[in-house]
Amino acid sequence: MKDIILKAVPDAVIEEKQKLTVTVEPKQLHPLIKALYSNKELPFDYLINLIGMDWGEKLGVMYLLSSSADMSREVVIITSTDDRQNPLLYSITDMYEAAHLNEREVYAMFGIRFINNPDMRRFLLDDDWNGFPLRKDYDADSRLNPITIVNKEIKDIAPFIMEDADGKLTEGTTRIFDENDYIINIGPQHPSTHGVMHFRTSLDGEIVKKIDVNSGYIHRGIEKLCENMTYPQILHFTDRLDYLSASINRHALCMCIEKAAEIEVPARAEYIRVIMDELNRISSHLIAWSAHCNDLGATTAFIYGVREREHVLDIFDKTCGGRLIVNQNVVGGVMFDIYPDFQKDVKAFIPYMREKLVEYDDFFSHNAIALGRMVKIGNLTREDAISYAVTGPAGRGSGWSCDVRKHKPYSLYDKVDFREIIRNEGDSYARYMNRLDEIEESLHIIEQLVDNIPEGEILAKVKPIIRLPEGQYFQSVEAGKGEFGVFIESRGDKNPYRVKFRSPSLAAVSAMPLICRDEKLTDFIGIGGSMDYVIPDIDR
Amino acid sequence: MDLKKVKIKAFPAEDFKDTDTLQAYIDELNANGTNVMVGKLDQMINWGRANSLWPLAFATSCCGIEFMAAAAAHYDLARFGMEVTRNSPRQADLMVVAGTIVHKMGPLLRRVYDQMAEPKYVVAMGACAISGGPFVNSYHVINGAEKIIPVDVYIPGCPPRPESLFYGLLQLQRKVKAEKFFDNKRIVRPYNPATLIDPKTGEALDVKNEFKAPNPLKGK
Amino acid sequence: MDNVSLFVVVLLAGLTLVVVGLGAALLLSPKSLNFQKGDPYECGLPTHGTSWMQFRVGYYLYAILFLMFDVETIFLLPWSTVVRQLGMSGLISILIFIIILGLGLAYAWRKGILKWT
Amino acid sequence: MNYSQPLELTGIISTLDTFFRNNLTPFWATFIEGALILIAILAAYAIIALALIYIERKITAFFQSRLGPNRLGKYGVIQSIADMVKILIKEIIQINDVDKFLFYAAPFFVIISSVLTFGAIPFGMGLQAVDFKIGIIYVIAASSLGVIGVLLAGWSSNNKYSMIGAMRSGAQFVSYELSAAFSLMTIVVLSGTMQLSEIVENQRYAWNLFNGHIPAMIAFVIYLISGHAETNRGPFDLPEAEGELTAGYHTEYSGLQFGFFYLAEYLNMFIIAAVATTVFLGGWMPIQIKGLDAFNQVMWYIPSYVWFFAKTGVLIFLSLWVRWSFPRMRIDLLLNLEWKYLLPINLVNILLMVLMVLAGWTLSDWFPGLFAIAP
Amino acid sequence: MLKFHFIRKIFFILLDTNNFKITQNIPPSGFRGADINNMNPFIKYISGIFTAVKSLLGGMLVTWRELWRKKVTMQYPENRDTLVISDRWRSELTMPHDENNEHACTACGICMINCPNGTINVISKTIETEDGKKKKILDKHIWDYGMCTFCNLCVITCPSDAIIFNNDFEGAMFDRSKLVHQLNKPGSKLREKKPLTPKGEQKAP
Repeated sequence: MKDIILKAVPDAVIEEKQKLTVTVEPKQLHPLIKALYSNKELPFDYLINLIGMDWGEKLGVMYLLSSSADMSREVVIITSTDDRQNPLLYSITDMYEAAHLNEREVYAMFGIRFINNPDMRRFLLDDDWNGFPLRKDYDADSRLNPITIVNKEIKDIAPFIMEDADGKLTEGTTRIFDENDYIINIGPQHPSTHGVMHFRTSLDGEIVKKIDVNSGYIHRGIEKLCENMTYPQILHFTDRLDYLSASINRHALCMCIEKAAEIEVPARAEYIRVIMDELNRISSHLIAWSAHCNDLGATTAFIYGVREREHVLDIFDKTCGGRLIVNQNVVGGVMFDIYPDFQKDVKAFIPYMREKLVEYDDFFSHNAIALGRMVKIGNLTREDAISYAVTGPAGRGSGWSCDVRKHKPYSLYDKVDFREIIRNEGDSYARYMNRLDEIEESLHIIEQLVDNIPEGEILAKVKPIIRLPEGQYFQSVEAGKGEFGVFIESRGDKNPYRVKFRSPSLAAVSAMPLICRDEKLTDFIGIGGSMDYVIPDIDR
Repeated sequence: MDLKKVKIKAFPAEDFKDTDTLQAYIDELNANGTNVMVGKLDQMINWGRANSLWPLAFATSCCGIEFMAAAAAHYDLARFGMEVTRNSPRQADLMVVAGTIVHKMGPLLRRVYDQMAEPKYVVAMGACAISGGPFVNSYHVINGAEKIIPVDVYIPGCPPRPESLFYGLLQLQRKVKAEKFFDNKRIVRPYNPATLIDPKTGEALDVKNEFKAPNPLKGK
Repeated sequence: MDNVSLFVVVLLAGLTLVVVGLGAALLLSPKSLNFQKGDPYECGLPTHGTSWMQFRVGYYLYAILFLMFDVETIFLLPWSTVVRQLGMSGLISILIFIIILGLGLAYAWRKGILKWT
Repeated sequence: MNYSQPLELTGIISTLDTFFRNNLTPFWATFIEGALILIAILAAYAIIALALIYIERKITAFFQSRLGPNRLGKYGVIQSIADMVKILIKEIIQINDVDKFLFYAAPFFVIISSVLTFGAIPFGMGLQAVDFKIGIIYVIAASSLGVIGVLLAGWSSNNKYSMIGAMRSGAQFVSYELSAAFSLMTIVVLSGTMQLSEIVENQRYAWNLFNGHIPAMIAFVIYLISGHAETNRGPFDLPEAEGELTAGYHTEYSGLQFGFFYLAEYLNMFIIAAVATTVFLGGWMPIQIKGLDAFNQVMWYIPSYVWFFAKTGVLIFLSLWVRWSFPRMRIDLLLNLEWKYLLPINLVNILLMVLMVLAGWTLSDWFPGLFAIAP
Repeated sequence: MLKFHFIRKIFFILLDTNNFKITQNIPPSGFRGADINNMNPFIKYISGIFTAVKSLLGGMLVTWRELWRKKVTMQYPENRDTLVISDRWRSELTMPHDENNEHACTACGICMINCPNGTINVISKTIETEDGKKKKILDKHIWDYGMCTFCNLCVITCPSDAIIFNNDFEGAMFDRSKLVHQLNKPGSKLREKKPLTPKGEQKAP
């Protein structure tokens, strides 16, 4: 791999950190990534994360790339610019569709504009937002950005910067929608956008012509908040990202900190964590199933799904005193030990859930109307899934083996037996079935673990104030919606210098305009249900 | 009106918390004196209103899921006659603000609230909607829905469990039952004007006269 | 009372319901005004352009087909009451009628008009 | 044969009629009778609607393993009264930029359509307001007025969701109206009359559903499906598809105006079930077996309107059951179902029925001793 | 050739029963490229109707069974007397006081420092004890119910176990200011010896 890198860019700085890290000049970034992307043996075609950075004097971007064929191979590419007034970097949207929204987010947060990105509007923030919040010199004076109660106009005109063949930069604008388009707002206050997503949809009769994703209606600035907090304090934010996979997200952050601080987690804690994760995954998939059915108009199915989920929540409630936001994982172990009847309750739940899965099949999976609404609707090919970085049950529905638990095993996942559910159709129905199958696999994992929880401590000895050694740390887990990643850059303080979360839902949403094109308005909602995104996860 | 007379089924009146705030509210309403006939009519109308609060779930994040859980089989909002969730604000009586309200969402919240038909009530569900909760220090979070719209009942929790939500809704029923129908007090609503700034001029909006005056921002 | 006057009574019942109901509601209901209340609701955002815009609907051809068959219904209904008296000749004459219409439907089907685009 | 019918209302009605005729001038007698009928219809309309709203909410809850409203009165029976009180004094919002006249006219169409149809339903012996000779055509015509209301509501609202909802409902309604008409026509062929009271009378010993066996059953199923679709209820609730159009054609309606749409939706459900009962299931006629006088007498002790509501109730339950079991259709699937399945089947079915009637293959032809068309 | 997309889909999915085995790992690709063109369209049309009706009836059977099952709804507030909320459920932060109106809070402020969003405000005052030493004691321990995220950091870091969460979930108020609680009771003072709740009682199962 180093050969490829050095062949493409001879003066790249290669370091072996937690991951292979390459630092290049902005001009060389595109050729380097192109070389990695197009190499035959192991194409680095999966953009896991695109992280904007402010190193004080320099502004830059970090790319975490991986290969769809072998997800354990990862490379970090760093590039940066000195110009803080008008920072310009090169876009990689021509190779990775996933980069579109990510680059727009970096623009909103850091003010870095990307050359050759066709749509350089701000993502998450309003167009007239003063300042770039994630820069270290951001002025948080509330008078600059007052609260308003008057709707702002949403601009249809997207600026861009293009570089032509001789390296000349030209700025221009494009229209997102035509003058005469019939544009309808789906969201933010809408029953079926799974939160507060805003899809501006142009319709041709009933048929969706174009979708413009507009997000940020729940952007809470978690990453900025993290920079002023100690590591234990950050933990509670992860629960509130993808609140349906609260425990799993928190597990990721805990593991990232533990890895950096070299804390050994007791075996009992690991077992509890994995059982809780899988229970959480079941509850997440149940909500996904329910919401999907509800989107297709089956309210009763929604009620059934939530009913089964209550059993999981009861276990959570008794274990850690929270139903949705569980607060279970802490750095070095878990906060609460299991309660005496934990095993009994979990073991009662497993056959119950299996029985209900059969009922779900009778009720919905075979239903002629439901099939008409799902089969061959919202097709996402494997190539597109990789390019848009759609992971999780949705990505696996397109035939891409992308289960982090298999490819980059963490915690106990290399010790338990489970199968990765893959379907090749790439339609709504494949995604739908994948979720139901994954519930079954999760039950299987829990079955193996629940009787073997070892005795012992639940919490390792951790210093009262945790300081991570200087460096960059990554950790990915398989959350309910796909690969959830945590990145921490530490300067050795008790606060992180920069925290970034990879959101699986962002990828799912960015693929929506592609898979909904030429589908009917009704199916647009159904496809959204099958992609199963959680908006606070995207907006952070 | 004595608060002891406000009856909620299966919940003793003395068990309710925060009775003094409600008492103060009633005293304010009663300042003009009340007519017995109107009182009876009021009771009938309030009975209808209190038991038929159709919610509009302004669900932005985690609390929205708990709201859904409350509507589902285990908790069942329908028992209170509130399962008819209306997605159009025109038909809803109660707005459940469940989740964080951020700067970008503020105008929308206000618009949806404005478009609701009278009488309308607002419940702030969860820490975020009450005060900004975990994100209170963030640059993009409005510290509580009360900065945008008047809130009737605050339900703390992060997220509150469905029973908590029910308790809050019972509190709201109490408040609804204490109101006077032939009284226009509710129409002019209290605001926190300091935070509402006209984006064009940068001045504070005069919200007190907002209902009487034509839209100052439409430029008509 | 004859049927027509009863019909008028029923019609009046409907009118009374709406008029009295709406009148009472308009009289009794509380009102408030604000500058956003009258705007159309579209997920809490201002509408983009007008709603009365030309846009393609796929139902047009269905409406034409409907007209065709609705005319048929009008012919068939009186026929159906007397079909017992008409006997076989009634069946055959209407069979031709139905076959022609059925062919029309089959043609439309085959031409792909019934396929939503 | 005359059976004793202690609980029927015919006696009271005719006593009242003679009382008014004897004591008042013909004009005033007619006037008072008309007023009484008007009040009776409105009362029945309101009570049935409120009861249906309660029943639907309760049955839905049971399907979903919930309890449903249970805090107002015993088992929550007065829940819908609270709803009515509330909605009556809810603000009616004046929307800017709507087509004012049409916007306010829409609820009129919807309500009047359902009241007109409601008036034609024979609820029991002598309990029918309008009994035209062309009853079936009247029912079809009056019920199709409702779609005008829906279309107007959606179009005049100046709201994109409403607009799409209205367009959908237009396509849906015109399509399914054909099926409804054809399947009713199949029964007209069988019973040879369009007058609803006569159709009921003809089914004294043999319900049309059984008398016409196979074609009648097909017609029955098709009528239920298309009737269900005409009322815009799930799985055919596309015009108000909550998932995508927030509230569909009535997004902009508030207060009682919305209440009327809500009311009419339930009443239409009732009307479809009632027409199906009348046409296929013998209407208010008790179960009668030719020759078994004792049995028939026992059946007649149960008043006719109880029979009617029992049969209608079963159909309403069926409709709720279907509604809460299935996901929503998509518009093209919906139109496919109509134009590629129901309509061709219906055309064939009607010919089949004619053939059967002419060839004498109905049950009453085969077993005249048991099922002869009465009287 | 007439087009029967919809029916074709349904029919072939329903024929291939393997698709619906939950544990099946192999993707159901059979119905896509299968040999369907040889089939008589009319048979396809008819059998499509039957399979569709069968599947719909199967769905209706599930709801029918549900109609007669015992309902799972718990009835708050009717069941207030019997309602069990799990002991670990975190609702209100409280400071246990014993019968002498004494608590264990030493006003060290660790909870305040550890709170991620400033929910806790510990106001201390300095008094002079009898032997002339200056001592910091608790004046007000203020906790904002409406802001708390229930992350439990204050409780687990408290060195003297002075505060715990209780599970009284009925907290809705009409007034925002009513949600700000003062945890120490008026006139209470610091307990001299052992804490009221030994460590572990709250956390251990």
